[in-house]
Amino acid sequence: MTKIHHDVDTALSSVKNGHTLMVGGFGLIGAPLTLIDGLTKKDVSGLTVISNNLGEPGKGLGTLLSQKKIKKAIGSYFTSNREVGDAYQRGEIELELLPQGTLSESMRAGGAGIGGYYTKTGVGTDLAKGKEEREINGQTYLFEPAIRADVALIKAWKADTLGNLIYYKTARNFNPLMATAADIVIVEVEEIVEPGELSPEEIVTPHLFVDGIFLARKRLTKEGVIDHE
Amino acid sequence: MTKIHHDVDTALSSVKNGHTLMVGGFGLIGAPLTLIDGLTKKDVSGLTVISNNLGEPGKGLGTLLSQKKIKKAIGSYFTSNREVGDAYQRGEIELELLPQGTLSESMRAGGAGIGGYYTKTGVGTDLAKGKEEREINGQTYLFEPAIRADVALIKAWKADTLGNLIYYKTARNFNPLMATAADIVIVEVEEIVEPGELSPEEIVTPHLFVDGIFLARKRLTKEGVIDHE
Amino acid sequence: MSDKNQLQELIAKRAAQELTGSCVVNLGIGIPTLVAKFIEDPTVYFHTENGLLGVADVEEDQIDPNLVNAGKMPVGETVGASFFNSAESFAMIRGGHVDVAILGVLQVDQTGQIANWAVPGKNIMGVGGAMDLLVGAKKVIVTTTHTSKDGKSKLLKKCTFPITSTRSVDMIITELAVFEITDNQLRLIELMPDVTIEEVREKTEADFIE
Amino acid sequence: MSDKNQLQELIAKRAAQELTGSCVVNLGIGIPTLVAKFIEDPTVYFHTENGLLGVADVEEDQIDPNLVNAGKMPVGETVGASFFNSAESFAMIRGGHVDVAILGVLQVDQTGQIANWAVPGKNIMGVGGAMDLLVGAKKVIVTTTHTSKDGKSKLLKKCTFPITSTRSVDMIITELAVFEITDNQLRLIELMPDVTIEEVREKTEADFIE
Repeated sequence: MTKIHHDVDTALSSVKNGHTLMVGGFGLIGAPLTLIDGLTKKDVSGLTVISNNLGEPGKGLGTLLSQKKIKKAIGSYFTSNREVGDAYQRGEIELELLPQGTLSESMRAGGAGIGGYYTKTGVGTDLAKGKEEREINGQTYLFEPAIRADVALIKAWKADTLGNLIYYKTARNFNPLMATAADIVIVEVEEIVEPGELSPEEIVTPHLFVDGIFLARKRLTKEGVIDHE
Repeated sequence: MTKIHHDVDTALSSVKNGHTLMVGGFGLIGAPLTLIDGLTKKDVSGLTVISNNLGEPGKGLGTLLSQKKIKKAIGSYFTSNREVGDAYQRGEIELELLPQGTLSESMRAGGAGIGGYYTKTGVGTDLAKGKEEREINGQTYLFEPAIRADVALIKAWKADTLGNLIYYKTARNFNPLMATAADIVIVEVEEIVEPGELSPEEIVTPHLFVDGIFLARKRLTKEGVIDHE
Repeated sequence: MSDKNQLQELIAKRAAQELTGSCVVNLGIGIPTLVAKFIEDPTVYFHTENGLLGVADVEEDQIDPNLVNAGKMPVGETVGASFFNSAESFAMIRGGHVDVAILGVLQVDQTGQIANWAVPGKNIMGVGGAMDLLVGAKKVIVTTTHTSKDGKSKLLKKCTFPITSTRSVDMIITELAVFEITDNQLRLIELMPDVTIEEVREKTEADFIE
Repeated sequence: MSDKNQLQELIAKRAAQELTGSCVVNLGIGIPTLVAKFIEDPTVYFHTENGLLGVADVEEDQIDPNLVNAGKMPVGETVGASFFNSAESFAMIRGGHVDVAILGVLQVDQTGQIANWAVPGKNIMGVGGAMDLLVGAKKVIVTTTHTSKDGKSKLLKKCTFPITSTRSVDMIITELAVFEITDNQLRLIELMPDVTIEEVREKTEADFIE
């Protein structure tokens, strides 16, 4: 059974109302732009979105926010989209802010069967409020629970038809982590190749993590996001 | 200042009495055989050795055991060397047995600034004795602390002169983890290349983890361990 | 082939029938390792916890001393294989990314709990990946001879050796029969060729539903 | 170049003098980013938390939209660079593998605690990697203008904005002076060119040892 989806609706068919989604990318870099665009056209609501940021006003995940499809966002840097603050003030969205290292580590934990872990990051700050502290070897740590999602929408550079993935430069970021931490993982790629074309030593995400592969129709270029077929 | 050591004594100069050492390898596969051999010839004692197993009788880390240089061993599978059990019975060595996933995860935690973490592995078994349990989302987990070492002796396939590393097939195993989790990391390699020869996308261990590089003089072949210059 | 080998292959061959369609499988040492030779479906992918997804057979003249499985036996790699470190490998296991684990046991009891890592009175010297596979694999299949060398049932009312996990396995395959475990109860679902229910009853200490 | 830019470059240039010999350095957004242009030593390696060790300048015509620093600005890569995922990147930071972090601040107090991620009364919308760098980097250097736009000292007796960490930074570099922090006390170690001690006293709310 092939993992390859040929249209965006099929690729997104596992996304349901009320789902928790992980969406890859550091801003637009390494974000699954075609899948995000597909989400803005899909009739879905009450989403919890886990992503470093919520795009820009009216761009990427920012569109989903404008459409009020997002009930809650978990991320580290919402500052990139001023509409997030406005929506929060109006009580339209719930926000959970995590340090970037904690956000990425919690995803890794979620994918690795780790229930939670202790980090020094954030101890004594406002982001530690309500969090359990613990002394380990004389140092204070915070407990952070693992996070998982129903569906992860990620971006890779190349997939082979089995679902093995490699990434491109700093577009890697959160994508390999999200690939491990969701029940269903859909990856948007620039190129689909045959098994054997990716070196076994350089595969970053082995195919057992990947459920669906979709060829990108939008790409980030120096001139911005462009469509192509 | 070059990281390259030309003789084994210099490469091992940071190993002191009473140190905790991580030693890479899954049995002999991916073990730093030249550095281990150097240890057997070095006047050092009271070591704590963290390694999946303790070699075989009179081979690799097994030699260190025979020489009574090891005070304590932390690993997942000592069965491969029956002399470990004998030494334990005679009270010559302290043993800490961890599930293999816990051993590797604790190293990763140690290298990643994580104080400890919760795993389901081992819950309700003899290896859970004395360990803290915690319920997370209705499931029972065990607390496992991070582990670190004073020195890690690891094996890689190729290093560039900066210390970037790539590994060879299943000889990778614990080596990249140990590279992150010790104060001093010395790597034994098959080949030293110039910066730029290893692809930035396929480097497994970035150079900031590596303190010393040493060219292997012993290699594992189909015919066993052989010396070469 | 010796009788023992024949029994082991019989068990392995039956276990292989459980691996249908695309799945990721981790094979333990012993009988489980034999399962691979009965699999022809290229979408059954073998994972070994020392860091390889895509284990294949290897010809004698192709042996690479640095390419082995968790039993340290030489193996090959499939087209589309990938290598990773031990923490990543066990993250796959604990994180629920391995579909099936096939494991040998010293004992299995009538609730489906197994003991396969330690014998009382002997030094507890090795556990390897057994405990991780038990908590992480979606489905666990036990392959074992029905009785130990001294003729005693390995299917017990209660394990007397230290258990590997509180998790019950999903299926037990022996040279005599196949059992499924649901709600912590063994249910006989199949007799192996030429085996009678009487023989299974006689050689099984564990209670089971027929 | 505007006066503001000149001040920023002055500060960045002074900070660059702290990076001697082989070290791994993470640069924050703003003045810290400018530090790189004053470094000629090829053994000073720049780490960016979005997943690159070996950040280099990039020429306008070489810009790759998928190769950026943590401020989302286009960068290049050095020979010997490597890419990794966000969890690996922060493992490097938290795990103590980054030697120096150079950060901007909103406020720094006389114990060396800084505030650089949130302003009271405004939505707390972003923290990024600031808290991780504070707990993980072996040495933290603050680069900041001495006063805010309205002329108030950024070096305070106590931060009034939410702190980024309980850890004290190691050094503060402004256009007026350089301070070292030991035992949670600021010590003036250097006046910038053409600056008098009186001016520093006048513009600094924090207590410091001269």
